[in-house]
Amino acid sequence: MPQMTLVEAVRDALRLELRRDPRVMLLGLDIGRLGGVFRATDGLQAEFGAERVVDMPLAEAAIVGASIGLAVAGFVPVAEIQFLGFTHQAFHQIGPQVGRWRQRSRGRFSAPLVIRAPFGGGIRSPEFHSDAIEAQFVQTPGIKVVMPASPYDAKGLLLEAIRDPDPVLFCEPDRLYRLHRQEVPAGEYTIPFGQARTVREGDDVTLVAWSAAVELCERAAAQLDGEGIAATVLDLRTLVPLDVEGLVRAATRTGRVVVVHEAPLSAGFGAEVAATIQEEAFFALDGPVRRVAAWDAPYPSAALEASYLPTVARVVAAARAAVRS
Amino acid sequence: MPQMTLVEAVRDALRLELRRDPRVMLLGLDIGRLGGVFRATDGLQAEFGAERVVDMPLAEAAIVGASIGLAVAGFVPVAEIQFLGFTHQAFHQIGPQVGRWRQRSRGRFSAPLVIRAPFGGGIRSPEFHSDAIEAQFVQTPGIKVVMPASPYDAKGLLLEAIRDPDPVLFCEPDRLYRLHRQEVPAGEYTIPFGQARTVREGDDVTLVAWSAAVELCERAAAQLDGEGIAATVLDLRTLVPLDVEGLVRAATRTGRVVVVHEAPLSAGFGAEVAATIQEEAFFALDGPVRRVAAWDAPYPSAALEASYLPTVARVVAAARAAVRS
Amino acid sequence: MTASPRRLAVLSMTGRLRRGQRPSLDDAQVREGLELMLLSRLFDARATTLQRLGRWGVHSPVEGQEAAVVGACLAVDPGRDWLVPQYREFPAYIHHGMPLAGIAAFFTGHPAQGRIPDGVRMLPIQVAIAAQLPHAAGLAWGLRRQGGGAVVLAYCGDGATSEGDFHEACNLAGRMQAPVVFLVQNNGWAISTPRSLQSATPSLALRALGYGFPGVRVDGNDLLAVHQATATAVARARAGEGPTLIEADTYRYSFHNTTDNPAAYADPVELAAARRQDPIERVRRYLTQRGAWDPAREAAVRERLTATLDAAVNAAARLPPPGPDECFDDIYARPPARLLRQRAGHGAPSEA
Amino acid sequence: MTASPRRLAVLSMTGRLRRGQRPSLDDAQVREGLELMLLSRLFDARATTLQRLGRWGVHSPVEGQEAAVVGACLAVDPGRDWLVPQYREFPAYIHHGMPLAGIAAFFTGHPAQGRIPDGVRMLPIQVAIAAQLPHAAGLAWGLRRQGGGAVVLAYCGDGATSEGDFHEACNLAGRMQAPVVFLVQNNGWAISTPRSLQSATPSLALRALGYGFPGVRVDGNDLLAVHQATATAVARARAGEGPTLIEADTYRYSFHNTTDNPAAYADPVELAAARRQDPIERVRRYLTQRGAWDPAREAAVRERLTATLDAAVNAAARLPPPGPDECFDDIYARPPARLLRQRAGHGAPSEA
Ligand SMILES: Cc1ncc(C[n+]2csc(CCOP(=O)(O)OP(=O)(O)O)c2C)c(N)n1
Ligand SMILES: Cc1ncc(C[n+]2csc(CCOP(=O)(O)OP(=O)(O)O)c2C)c(N)n1
Ligand SMILES: [Mg+2]
Ligand SMILES: [Mg+2]
Repeated sequence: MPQMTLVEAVRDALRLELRRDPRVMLLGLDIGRLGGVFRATDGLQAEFGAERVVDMPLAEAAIVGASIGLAVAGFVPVAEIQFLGFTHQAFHQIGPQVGRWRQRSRGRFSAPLVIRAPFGGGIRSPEFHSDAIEAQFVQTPGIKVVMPASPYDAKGLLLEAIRDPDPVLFCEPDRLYRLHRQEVPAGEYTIPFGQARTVREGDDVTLVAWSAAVELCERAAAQLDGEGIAATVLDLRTLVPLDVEGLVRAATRTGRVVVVHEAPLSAGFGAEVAATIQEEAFFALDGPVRRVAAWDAPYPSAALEASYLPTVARVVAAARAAVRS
Repeated sequence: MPQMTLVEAVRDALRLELRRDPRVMLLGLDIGRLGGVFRATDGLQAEFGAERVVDMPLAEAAIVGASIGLAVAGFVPVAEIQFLGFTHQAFHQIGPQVGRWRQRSRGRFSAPLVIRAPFGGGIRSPEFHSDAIEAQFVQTPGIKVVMPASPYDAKGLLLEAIRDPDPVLFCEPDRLYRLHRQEVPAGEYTIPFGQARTVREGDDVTLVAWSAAVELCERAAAQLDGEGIAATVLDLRTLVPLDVEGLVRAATRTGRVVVVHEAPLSAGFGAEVAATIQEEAFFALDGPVRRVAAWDAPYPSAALEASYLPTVARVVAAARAAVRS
Repeated sequence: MTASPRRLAVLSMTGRLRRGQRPSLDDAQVREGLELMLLSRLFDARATTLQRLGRWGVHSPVEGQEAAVVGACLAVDPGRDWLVPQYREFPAYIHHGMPLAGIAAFFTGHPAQGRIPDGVRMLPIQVAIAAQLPHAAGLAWGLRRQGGGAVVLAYCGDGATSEGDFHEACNLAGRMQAPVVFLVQNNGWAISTPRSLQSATPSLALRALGYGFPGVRVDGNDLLAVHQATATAVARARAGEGPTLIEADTYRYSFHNTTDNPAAYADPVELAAARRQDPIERVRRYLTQRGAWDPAREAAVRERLTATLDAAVNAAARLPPPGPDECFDDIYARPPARLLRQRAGHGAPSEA
Repeated sequence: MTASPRRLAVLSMTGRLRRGQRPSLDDAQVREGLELMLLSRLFDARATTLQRLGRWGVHSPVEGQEAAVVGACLAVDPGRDWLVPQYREFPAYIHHGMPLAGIAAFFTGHPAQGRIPDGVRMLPIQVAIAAQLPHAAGLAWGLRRQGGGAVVLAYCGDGATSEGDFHEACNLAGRMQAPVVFLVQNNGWAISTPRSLQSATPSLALRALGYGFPGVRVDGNDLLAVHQATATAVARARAGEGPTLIEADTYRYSFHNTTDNPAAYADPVELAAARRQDPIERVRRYLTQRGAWDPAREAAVRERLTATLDAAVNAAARLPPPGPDECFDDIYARPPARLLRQRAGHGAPSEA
């Protein structure tokens, strides 16, 4: 099986879908000749032409809005927003338009499109490039929110996303783009939405995360292991649909839960995880669901990233506190 | 003391501030000669002139973005976005710009502006007009989020908001604009942010809400009273800052909590309330914090509002279930 | 600075062809247009009454703008082309194949509101101002990629031209040579905001230069002028030559919508002047002068249209009330389990 | 369709005044401009090296565009007017009063980065493309309301003109007769996207017509042309006549920023042609021909500028590392209790 990085897995999925389905097309900023600022679409314009892999004008709302129109015409658009932070420029076309397209038309039209966007901190990016705003899209119903954390998952979830008849926001953790290689099947496979992945098992505490925070939790779990604390790491994979059963199962097994995310604490998706677990598994809990998140502050400048983002030390401390309680 | 509706209280606050502080100016769609689509600014252009009460071009991002520039020039802009749902068109100017203005300039500049926006369901408005998207602004740090539920609070909180040196999103529940009159002092007074209001007291269960859902909870509490269940109703008033202590106090007192909001369940601000309470007062709880919210669906057409929005019956049922647990 | 472009006009106020102008529609077609315009005005009156009675929801009348709407839609082919509405184009929906009963259902607030029958090439009406324009650009781009010569007619208002979406859509359409006609109904108002406060430009049609395609200004109360300009633009688009922006100058006679109060801001003198340019009256005179219309015919047409309208209104009123579950319908093709559970229990987990 | 506006040019390729043109700057002022341009190019080289060494963050070089940036900023008065940057205008920040050491600190990723000294009339650089333009329009509108004749110079790129914010800002500025000059540096690229794929319009300056104010196109590699056009626009703005849009045609010599790889997309032939129009060389020849510049003077200037640069870079390197708490600073004037608690505990409640 080939070894791929996460960004290679994304590219592989895009290539397979462009080959398989002539309706699929990619549109975004600099995705053509440059192959995208992270090279996720490298070589695809050369293979599929400038009509199917399209360099767009610098206008995020038009990229998303045009995707709706292309979908009506029968295409399956996969739009790249250069960084998730710049979905804000298209926000009015995402929640209120993409997310409501089927409802507004009473099922006459659907929006089988994917919006891909790299995001996440820890690589000293300029302002906005690191913003983890996934929770905002969970509050706009009608959209599925997919957050892969590994090369294998990135490919399988992206193939699923492109084939899913509903609109999908597909967030790619840029810090993990080239961090690891993993065996990834060369051919097609899909990973169903709404099924969390148990990254490792342990009876003492569950660490819940998604996207790059999963990698953080793995490191924290390894350290906790050294201290004699056995942690389950649960990767949600998709926030919408949410694997409520998976959460309840893990919480029930360990009785202690820590949720970890890169977004600010207040109204982050960790709040939803905590609220759901305590609603569904209250009497199985030994103590509160704890949250480790970024502070309620905007993403800071590069020199301060390390003291803003959740760290292994903070996850470990929270897990220890949970086990003690 | 004069009796005022909520919309009159808003108008009164605006008039007082326009009189008191020559730097204050209002800008928005149709706020001048028409006096706003809800007449919140009725008569203000006549009194203060078209340079201070400004009818803007139909461009929400420009309304918010220009407010930042006006603030740099030394003005105190109070912008009206015609409906909260249309803040989406200005989203990239709100979180990433207004919310980060002070941080980006390392304190050189501030954005002492207010964005007022009516919102909320139950009045058979067209699409987008009812959307309760307050949680999305809590996930964009740097902004304060104020949600008055009564005429008295609307006036005091708006005066506070205009005088607060930080940017404030001020959400006005249009369903309550003319529902009740209340005694409201004629002169100036402010209500500090971050202090929840205990609307009524009861030992059996706490109903937490903000904005129009407070009115719903009051009706539910009255009904519960008839069943022998004594409910505390806590009106958060502001989501940022959040009165964590007030929440903990009420939760500790009653041991059972139900959070009620008009926004969809998933990643709504109710999740933050539930997560916070269980984090801070876990061992005082008799059971899980329950949530009554709209469904994870876009706001439906008028004929379906009633089955989409939380109802007194649903709040009562949740409170009963909480008390039984 | 370039002056405002010349305004295309075909009919005089008295319904005569202006010097050097020829009609781009034959008499039967103009009659079809007049009937749509008459239906539109009947519908405005009915919808307003029903809203006042609390039976229908908010309505935005077309009154005064019938030529701008109808002149344009007569230039596209419902069997082939797409219509992208804002919300103030009622007769265009009818012309494009939308059943009157469906529109009536929309106004009762019934969830079936947005359902456009399969095969009717029209997008749902759009409440978010200008948000439909990027959809129109994308749709037209997609149609061009498919070949076949289909064209998109997209409507918006003068207010809409101030939104970022207007700009991004026009620029994209130009860049993609997308076969789309942007029809701006400049009706003088965005709710209470006059055109003069919307932009300092002497003409919105000038915007097109900045996107690399033609901008045309027409007398929007002149059915034949609007049709001619749109037909030219449609031919251009079909030939692969890209978009056109048309500014149709007209005037809103009535309130913005049934919640509005124009007495607070509108100028009665200006309104009276506009009413003297009535777009329906002009077509009526034109056809009458050509012997293709007379009071008897009009009376018959009105009777027929009124009956049709009655039937649609009654059908909508008889629709069974929606089931409480319908707010869960048509959100996703494959709904998340959590939503299905909410539907099944009709309660959040807490309430189960 | 209107053709592209004539492109204002003052200097020939060899640095001679074109027929009928007079310089709008005296020799001392042009020398000041040349020094800024030279400093800018030294800074580009240094910033690139330091980025490659991992000591500085991402840098977007001005190289090739110095005349467009400097010609414009020389036309505003730092003691009175405001500068609204995007991010590729380094020498303008210096001219407007921003200390070089502060800019160097910015590139070390130090949180003091954005601090513009009190009294320096400049907004922070803006990473979100075009987002600064509504701020510029609002600021200019506010300045007009205050009287005093202050003007705003707002920069953006050719890519930025596709964003909705560009449109909304220009339209608002026109509507408010705001004293603002929008200076579009058309450097041929938005990262890898050529100007030809950005818009079908023959000239971005044409956009101004649609907003009701003048649009001007200049040779952006001609310091005197850019200055003249900007000075005219500034005079207009000061006189209360409202905004101007200036398109300065130039070319980006280098990568978009230090993470970019232009080998993947840029045309070496096009680049070589652009390099032959070097904006610095042109000014150097102009001044030399007038006896106001010579190699010895240039050597001395370079030495002085290099020393200044060394000092600033070293000062930034010596800054004490930011305390871990600093990510809590300057968010709110009155921070929420929860944020204070996060700061105090440096832990979420769970971790306390
Ligand atoms: C994005 C957005 N902002 C504000 C509104 C509220 N609104 C509804 S109609 C309208 C005026 C539209 O004016 P125009 O585009 O000229 O169309 P007209 O109503 O005159 O046909 C406004 C501001 C909205 N629906 N959408
Ligand atoms: C809203 C937004 N979208 C995308 C980006 C990513 N991005 C950074 S620079 C750039 C190109 C800008 O081109 P242009 O406006 O021509 O300025 P130039 O870099 O050429 O000076 C892009 C797309 C961004 N910073 N902001
Ligand atoms: Mg209008
Ligand atoms: Mg550029």
